[in-house]
Amino acid sequence: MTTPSLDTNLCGIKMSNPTVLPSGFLGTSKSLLKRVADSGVGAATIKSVSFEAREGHKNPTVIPFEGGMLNAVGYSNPGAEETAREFSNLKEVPIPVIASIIGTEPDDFVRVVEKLSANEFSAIELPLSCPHTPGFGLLAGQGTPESTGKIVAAVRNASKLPIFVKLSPNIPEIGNLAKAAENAGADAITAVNTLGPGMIINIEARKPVLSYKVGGVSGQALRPVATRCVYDIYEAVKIPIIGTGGISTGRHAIEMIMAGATAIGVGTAIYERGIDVFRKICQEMETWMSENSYNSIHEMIGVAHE
Amino acid sequence: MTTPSLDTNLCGIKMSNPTVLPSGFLGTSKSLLKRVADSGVGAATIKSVSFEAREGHKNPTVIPFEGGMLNAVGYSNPGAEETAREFSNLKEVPIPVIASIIGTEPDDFVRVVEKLSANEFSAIELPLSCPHTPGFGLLAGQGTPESTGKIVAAVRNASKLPIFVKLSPNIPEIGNLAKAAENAGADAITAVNTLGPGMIINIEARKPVLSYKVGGVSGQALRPVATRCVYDIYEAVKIPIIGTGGISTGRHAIEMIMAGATAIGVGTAIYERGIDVFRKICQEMETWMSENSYNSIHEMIGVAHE
Amino acid sequence: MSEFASFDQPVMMKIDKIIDESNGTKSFMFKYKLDYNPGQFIMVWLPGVDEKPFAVSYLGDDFFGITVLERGKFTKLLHQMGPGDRIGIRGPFGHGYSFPDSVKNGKGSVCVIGGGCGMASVTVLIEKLQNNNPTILMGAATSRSLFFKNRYKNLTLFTDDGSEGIKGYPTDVLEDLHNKHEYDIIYTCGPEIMMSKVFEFCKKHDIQFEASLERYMKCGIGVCGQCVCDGQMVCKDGPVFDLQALSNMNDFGKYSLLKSGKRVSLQEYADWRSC
Amino acid sequence: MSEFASFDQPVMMKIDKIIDESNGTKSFMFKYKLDYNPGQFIMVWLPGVDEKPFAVSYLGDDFFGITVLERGKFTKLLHQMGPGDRIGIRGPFGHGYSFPDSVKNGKGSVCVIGGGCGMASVTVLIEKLQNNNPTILMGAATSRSLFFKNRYKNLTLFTDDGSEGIKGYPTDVLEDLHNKHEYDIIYTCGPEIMMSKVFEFCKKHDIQFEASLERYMKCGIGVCGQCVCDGQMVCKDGPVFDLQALSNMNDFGKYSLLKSGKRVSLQEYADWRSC
Ligand SMILES: Cc1cc2nc3c(=O)[nH]c(=O)nc-3n(C[C@H](O)[C@H](O)[C@H](O)COP(=O)(O)OP(=O)(O)OC[C@H]3O[C@@H](n4cnc5c(N)ncnc54)[C@H](O)[C@@H]3O)c2cc1C
Ligand SMILES: Cc1cc2nc3c(=O)[nH]c(=O)nc-3n(C[C@H](O)[C@H](O)[C@H](O)COP(=O)(O)OP(=O)(O)OC[C@H]3O[C@@H](n4cnc5c(N)ncnc54)[C@H](O)[C@@H]3O)c2cc1C
Ligand SMILES: Cc1cc2nc3c(=O)[nH]c(=O)nc-3n(C[C@H](O)[C@H](O)[C@H](O)COP(=O)(O)O)c2cc1C
Ligand SMILES: Cc1cc2nc3c(=O)[nH]c(=O)nc-3n(C[C@H](O)[C@H](O)[C@H](O)COP(=O)(O)O)c2cc1C
Ligand code: FES
Ligand code: FES
Repeated sequence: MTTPSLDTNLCGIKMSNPTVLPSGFLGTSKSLLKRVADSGVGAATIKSVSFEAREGHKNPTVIPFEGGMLNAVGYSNPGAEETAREFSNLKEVPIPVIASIIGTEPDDFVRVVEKLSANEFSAIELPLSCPHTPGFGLLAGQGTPESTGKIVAAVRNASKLPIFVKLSPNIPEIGNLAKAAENAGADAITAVNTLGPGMIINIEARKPVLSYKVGGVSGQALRPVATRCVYDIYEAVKIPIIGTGGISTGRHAIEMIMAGATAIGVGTAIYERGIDVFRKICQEMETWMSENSYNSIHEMIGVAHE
Repeated sequence: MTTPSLDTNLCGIKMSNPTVLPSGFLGTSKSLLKRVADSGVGAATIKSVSFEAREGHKNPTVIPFEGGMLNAVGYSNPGAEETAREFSNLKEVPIPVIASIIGTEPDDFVRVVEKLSANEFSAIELPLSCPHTPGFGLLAGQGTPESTGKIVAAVRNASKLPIFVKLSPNIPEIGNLAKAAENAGADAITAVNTLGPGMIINIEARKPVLSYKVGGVSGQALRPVATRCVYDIYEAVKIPIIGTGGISTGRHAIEMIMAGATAIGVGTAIYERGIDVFRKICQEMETWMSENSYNSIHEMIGVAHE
Repeated sequence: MSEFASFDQPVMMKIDKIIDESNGTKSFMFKYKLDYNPGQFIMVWLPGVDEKPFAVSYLGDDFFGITVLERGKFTKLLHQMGPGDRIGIRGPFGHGYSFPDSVKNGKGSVCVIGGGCGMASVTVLIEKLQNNNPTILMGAATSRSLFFKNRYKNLTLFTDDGSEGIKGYPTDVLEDLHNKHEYDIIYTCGPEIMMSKVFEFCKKHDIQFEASLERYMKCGIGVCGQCVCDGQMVCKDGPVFDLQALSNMNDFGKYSLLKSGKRVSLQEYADWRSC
Repeated sequence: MSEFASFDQPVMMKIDKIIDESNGTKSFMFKYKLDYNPGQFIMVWLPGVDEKPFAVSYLGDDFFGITVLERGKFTKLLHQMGPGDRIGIRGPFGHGYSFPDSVKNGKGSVCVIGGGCGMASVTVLIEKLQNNNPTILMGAATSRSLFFKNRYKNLTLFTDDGSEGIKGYPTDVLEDLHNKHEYDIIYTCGPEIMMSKVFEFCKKHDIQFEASLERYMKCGIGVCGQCVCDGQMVCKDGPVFDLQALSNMNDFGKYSLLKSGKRVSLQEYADWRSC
C-alpha cells in the first residue's frame, strides 16, 4: 500500500498538508512561525494586526473549560508597522504565511494591507467575525453581507494576494454571507471564528473569570457547529474553505474535510495535545487514509454531501 | 450551621428546589414525571406539544459527543388531545408541571392552550427557538422581537397561567428579545434552547450521523454561552429566568444563578449522571452554600453583576 | 480491528460473514470485541436510512453477531448487504438478565422461553447458563419463522400452526414442566402477550422471573422518554425487568408508545411496528 | 481544604497568614496542597483587577506561599489583603529546574544566585538542594528590597549601594567562588542582564546552567504566543531553560514583548513593567 499524500492546494498556495495555524495562536513572532513549521503545520496565520498598536483586554484573557476554551484577548498587536518589521524576510519560514488583518472601516484594512505589501505573505485573511472586541468584527457590524462585501472589495482593490474571509459561527444564514464574500472577490472562506460569546463565573469570587467578562468559545464545544457551517458554506460557494473549530485529531480533520473543507485550522488543540498536534494529526490522517483506501485529500473533500 | 434552604419561588410557583426538567427530556408520560419527581426535581416540563400529532425525524435523532449532545428529534408528540388525556389528573404528580407548547402561527399556540385548559399545568412554556424543525422556532422566524411579541400576546389572551418564553442562544441581541417577551406579557424567560445547529459526520459512513443531518447542541458545549445569555437577559428584564444549558453539577447551578437565574434546567446531564442528577445537584448546592455561608437561593441570584 | 468494546457514537463495522438461519432470517457476524451482557441491546444504523435496536445473538471473545428477521424496509435493506459491507453500531445499552444466587455455579433449575425473534435475545443467555442445563422452549407462528432450532439439542419447538414441533404455545406446557423441574427462575423474551402469561404463571407459583421488553426507541440512552413503560425507561432501566419491577408496571402487557409518543394498546402498537 | 493539587481555572484560596519579609515585601501563605516543582509558576488572579504570574516561595505537604514585592497597582492591592481574604490561583504551569545526575543524592557542587524578587523563585529549589550545601548568593538594589536574608545561614548578600552585605553584584565574585568550589551547576533567577552574565560565565567555564526567564504572560498555557523568547514559549517550554536552550535563544538578555506584542529591548520592557 502506498502512503497517501496530504498535499494540499489552497487557491494556488501549495501546502505539504492541510493543517493551518489559525490567527491568535503563537503567531506573534517569526521565531514562533518557524517553530510551528518544525512541528509539521502546513501553513500559518499571524496574530491579527490592526493599523495602530493595541494592548488588548486585561488578564485573564484566556481560560480553558471542560468543553474547550474561552478567550477575550482583545486583538492585542503591535500595529502594522511593527508587524511589517517582525515578519520581514519571511522566506526564512519554510511554509506559507497568512496575514490576518483587522480594522473598523474598509479603509483601515487597506492601510494595513499597504503597510504589509513588501512582506512575503502568501495570503490575506480578514476576520470579520470576532464576537468580543468593540470596534471590530461582529461588534462593528461586519457580519452582514453588505459590510462583508464592501470590506472584501476594498482589499481586493489594494492587493493581488488571495483573500480569505473568516466568518462567525453565530451567523444563522452563513451560506449567504460566504456567497457575498465570494461575489466581492474572496478566494477562500475561513470557517469559523469563535462562538458565542460565552461566560464563565467563578462562584467563590462571584465574578466572571475573564476580565472582559465574556469571550469567544473555541475547541470541542465549537466543533459540531463549525462542521455544520462548513457543510452549509460548501453548498453555497465554489471557493475553498479552511475548516476551523475544535479539530484535535486526524478523525476530526477528515470529518471537516468531508463536510467540505480543503484545509483545516487547529488552534485550541495545541493546549490539549501540545505544539506537536500538527504532526500527530497528519500521522493520524495518513493512517486512516491508508486503512480506508484514500490516496489524497482531494478524494475526501465534501463527500458527506453525496 | 443550619442547612441552607433551596426553596424557590418562580413567579408565584413554589418549588422545593430550583431544578427544572427541561422540555424534551423524559416528559412523554405522567408516569415519567412521577419518576423524575421521585428523583428530586423541583418542577418538570412536558415534551413540547403541537395541535396535531407529529412523528418527528427518523433515527438517529440523538447523539452524544465529547462536548455534550446533538439532537434533532423533530418535535415528535401525540398532539394536543392525546396530551390532554395523558396528563389528566396532574395532582398525582407532586411537583409543578409546565406545558411546553409549539406552533407555527399565534393561533396554533392558542388552539393547544385551549385543549389543555382543563389540565392542571402550573405554567405554559413557549419554545420559540428550536434550531432544527421546519415550521417551528427559528426555522419559522419566531426568534424576532415582533414574532415573539405576537405569539406571547395571543397566548396571554387565552390563558391566565404564567407564561415562560424559551429563547435561542443563537440570537445575538438576546436581551432585546427577552424585553419584547416581557413587554408582551411573559412571566419568565427560559434561557436557553439548543445551540447551532451542529453536525457530526461519521467518516467511515461519509454521512452525517443524525438522519436530519443537523441537530441542536446541548450539554457542556452550551454552558458558557447559556451563562452569558442569562447574564445579558438579567440586565434587560425584571421577570425571572430559568437558566438552562449544560448544567450538571451544583457548582454549575450556582454559577447560572449568580448570572441571574431563579431556577435552572438540567437535561443532558441526565445522560452523564443518571436520573438522580437532580438530587445530586441539590446536595452539591447545599454543601457549597453552607460552606460559603449562603442561606437561600435568593441571596445568590444575579450577584455576579455586582 | 477489535480495539472497541462499547461506543456512544455509531462505529461502522465490516460484516465478516452472513449466516442464513431460516427462510427470512439472517445472522450478521462482526469481528469486533463487544462488552456485552445477555439481554442488553445495540443500535444498528444504516446511514441515510434509519437506526433500530437489536439483541446480540452470537458472542465470542473477539466477535459477535445479530440475527434479523426480514420484516420492513430497514431489515430488507440489511438483508441485501453482503460480507465486507459496513453498518453502524453503537452500544451496548441497558441492563441485561441478572443471575441470582439461586442459579450460580450450575445449581438451580432454569427455564428459558423465546418467542418469535425474541429468540435472538436469549441465545447468549442460554450459553451463559449451560451448566444449569436449562429447559429451552421456542415458539414461532410457523415453521418458516423458526430459527436456531438446531443450535441447542435440549430444545422444544412450538408453532402456532403445527407446521413444526408441537402445535401451540410454549406456555401451554409450563405447568407440567414446572411440576417436573421446579424452576427457580424463568427467563423470557418474545411477544409481550406471551411474556405476560409467563409472568402470571411465575407470580402464581412464586418463581423468579425476568423478561426482556420491547419498545420503540429513539435515543437508546435514557433521555428522550420514548421507550417509557410506566415510569421505567426500557432502554436504560431495562430492557430486562424482574417480577418485582414488572408488578409495578401497569403498562406491561397492555400499552406502548407509537413514534409520536401516543400511548396505545400493544395490539395497535404491533400493527404499526409490523409495517 | 486541600483537595486540589493543580487547576486549569482559578481556584479562590483563603489567605491563611501573611509574613512581612522586608519593608515592601510580603509573603502570602495558603493551606492547600500544590503539586509544584521549583521553578514553575502560578497565575494569581484578583477578580475585577488583573492576573499575574508568581513563583512559589514556600512549599510544604499541605501549604504553600508566594512572596510579593509591592511595585504597582496589582501588588499594592494584594498587599492590602488580610488573612481570610481570597485570591484566585491557577497552575502550576511550565517546566521547573531540572536535577541532572551530577547533583543527585547530595553529590555535586551547586551555586544558586537570586537577584531582586527573582529570589522568590529559588527558595524551594534551595530547600530541595539542601544536601548539596549550595553556595547561595543574593543581590538587591538596596537593603530595603532584600528579603529572605535570614532564611538560610550559608548565604552571601550583595547590594548595589552597599547598604547591606557586600557592595556590588553577585556576579563579581563568581570567578573566585568557582575556583574554590568547582561548580557542577549554577541555577539563577533575577534580572535578565544578571542572568546573561552568569550564562556567559558558565559557557566559558563549561558549567551546567539553568535560568528562569521572565516575560509578560497572558494565557500561561502555551497558546497565545505573548511570552515568546526566540521560538520558545516561556510559560510552557520554560520558564526554566538550560545552557543549551539559551544558546539558541538570541532574544535572551536582549528582547522581550510588550503587552501589545511589540518586541523591544529588555530596558524598554523593564521600564514598562515597572510602572
Ligand atoms: C431486547 C430485545 C431484543 C430484540 N432483538 C431482536 C433481534 O435481535 N432481531 C429481531 O429481528 N427482532 C428483535 N426484537 C424484536 C422482538 O423480538 C419482536 O418484535 C417480537 O418478539 C415479535 O416478533 P414476531 O413478530 O416475530 O412474533 P410473533 O410471530 O407475533 O410471535 C412469536 C411467537 O410468540 C408466541 N406467542 C405469540 N402470541 C402468544 C400468546 N398470545 N400466548 C402465548 N404465546 C404467544 C408464539 O409461540 C409465537 O409463535 C427484540 C426485542 C427485544 C425486547
Ligand atoms: C519564574 C519567575 C518567577 C517570578 N516570581 C516572582 C515572584 O514570586 N514575586 C515577585 O514579586 N516577582 C517575581 N518575578 C519577577 C522578577 O523577579 C522581577 O521582574 C525581576 O527579578 C526584576 O526584579 P526587581 O525589579 O526587583 O530587580 P532589580 O532591583 O532591578 O535588580 C535586582 C538585583 O539583580 C542584580 N543585577 C541587576 N542588574 C545587574 C547587572 N547589570 N549585572 C549583574 N547583576 C545585576 C543586582 O544584584 C540587583 O540588586 C518572577 C520572575 C520569574 C522569571
Ligand atoms: C486565545 C485565542 C486567540 C484568538 N485570536 C484570534 C485573532 O486574533 N484573530 C482571529 O481571526 N481569530 C482568533 N481566534 C480564533 C481562532 O483563530 C479560531 O478561529 C478559533 O479558536 C477556532 O479554532 P479552534 O477550536 O481550533 O481553536 C483566537 C482564538 C483563541 C482561543
Ligand atoms: C433530546 C432532546 C430533546 C429536546 N426536545 C425539546 C423540546 O421538545 N422542546 C424544547 O423546548 N426543547 C427541547 N430540547 C432542548 C432542552 O429543553 C434544553 O433547552 C437544552 O437541551 C439545553 O439544556 P441541557 O444542556 O441541560 O440539555 C431538547 C433537547 C434534547 C437534548
Ligand atoms: S429510547 Fe429514549 S429514553 Fe429510551
Ligand atoms: S503566555 Fe500565552 S503562550 Fe505563554
